[in-house]
Amino acid sequence: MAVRVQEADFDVGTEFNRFTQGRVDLGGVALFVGLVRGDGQSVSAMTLEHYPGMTERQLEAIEAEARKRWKLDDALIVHRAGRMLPGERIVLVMTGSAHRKDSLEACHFLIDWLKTKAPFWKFEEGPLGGKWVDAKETDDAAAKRWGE
Amino acid sequence: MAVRVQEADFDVGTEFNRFTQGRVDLGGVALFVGLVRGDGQSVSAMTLEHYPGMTERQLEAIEAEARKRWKLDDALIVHRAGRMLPGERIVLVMTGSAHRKDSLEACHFLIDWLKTKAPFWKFEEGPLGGKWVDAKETDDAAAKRWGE
Amino acid sequence: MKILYFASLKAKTGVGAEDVTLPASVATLADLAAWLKSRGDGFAEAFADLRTVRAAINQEHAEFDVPVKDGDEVAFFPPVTGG
Amino acid sequence: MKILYFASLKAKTGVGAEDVTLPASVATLADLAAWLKSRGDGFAEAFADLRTVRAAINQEHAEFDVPVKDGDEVAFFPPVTGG
Repeated sequence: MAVRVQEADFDVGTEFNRFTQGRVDLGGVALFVGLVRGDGQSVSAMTLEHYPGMTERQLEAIEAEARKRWKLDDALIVHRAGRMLPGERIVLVMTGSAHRKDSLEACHFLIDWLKTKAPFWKFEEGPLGGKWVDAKETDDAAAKRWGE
Repeated sequence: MAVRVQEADFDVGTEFNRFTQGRVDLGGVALFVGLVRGDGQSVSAMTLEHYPGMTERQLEAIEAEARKRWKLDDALIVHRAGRMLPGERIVLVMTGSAHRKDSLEACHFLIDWLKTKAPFWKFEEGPLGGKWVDAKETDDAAAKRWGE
Repeated sequence: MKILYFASLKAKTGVGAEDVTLPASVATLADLAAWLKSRGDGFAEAFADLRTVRAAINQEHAEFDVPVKDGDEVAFFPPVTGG
Repeated sequence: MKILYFASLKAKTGVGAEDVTLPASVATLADLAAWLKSRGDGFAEAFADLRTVRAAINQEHAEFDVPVKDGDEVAFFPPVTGG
């Protein structure tokens, strides 16, 4: 189990290989990689600010919650902060379990939480300048799926 | 959209990087990697036999079905055949979409289908020799989730 | 006609692929299975219970009442176990 | 007391982090916000509507009726937008 918040990019292959290295107990590994989406017009860059210390604690807490709800053999969250351009990786969730249902559902649960409740604030730059993004209602609906 | 059935191993990082290279339209990529599970005792190796030609056509058909049901910008299935040892990768499903829900659900749908309906036959080797595995009822239940 | 056998059916018949000339009596997949069954112990065992046998004609799943003809590629295999 | 401001609250106050000595009038987070509000236009704007402000004490979310004391690390920020 591990949680990392970092400015640096991460490499999906490296993380996957490290996660599975030498293990024969995992039947499946589910991954989700969030990327900066951009149509090349409205959003030219995105910056994520966070509260170092509090962020890691909350990410560790949600990972522990996922372990309580599903049978996971391992889990990893890597979340970037700082300025990112369209196409760049933002977040990686990886869950490993003996049976695919556990890893898939836990991965879905974690990324829904990360995208809606994780203590990050988004600043978007566009042709008219930059602005802090308001919290979204629709994403709260996704989190409600999990009984929150 | 692509489907590959191969004896050779695949590299998750290479596949992910190729999948996302130069794209800014993907908000999220969901992946699932199936692995040979083994406790080191009951199953020492697994062989997947398939029907070349028919397999690829069925995999292409299910990928097309996933594209009909969810908004996907891209999808990839890589499935190995042949003899594999515990810890080895068997299958990779990768789906990319603007919104995470589509890619996550489509990935779950595809791997449920692959694990239950894909035209592969499993031969397991253990301390008492080898045997062809019978089709499982429980996995059919997972596929029924998707209205089949 | 080309006939393919997979997995446990290949193990039982001892044959992976063969070319056969259909006798006039064979009109459907069920007829074909019945005729193959008469070809020896391995085949008799492989086709003993058709409920455990699946078939495809030209790489499409087919029920046993479907007609077959020379030139078809027919395959017999157990229910798939998935990947 | 250490006070941190994040995102739009940092932009409005012009301050990321500061150390303050609490006046005796400040017992709760709400008192603290009221006092900060009196420190200038940027602060007045930042704390104009507390329904849009979230707070944490020692890195745990806290409601505005929770007591604060010297030595706490208090943070103010807008509702999170997720990653």
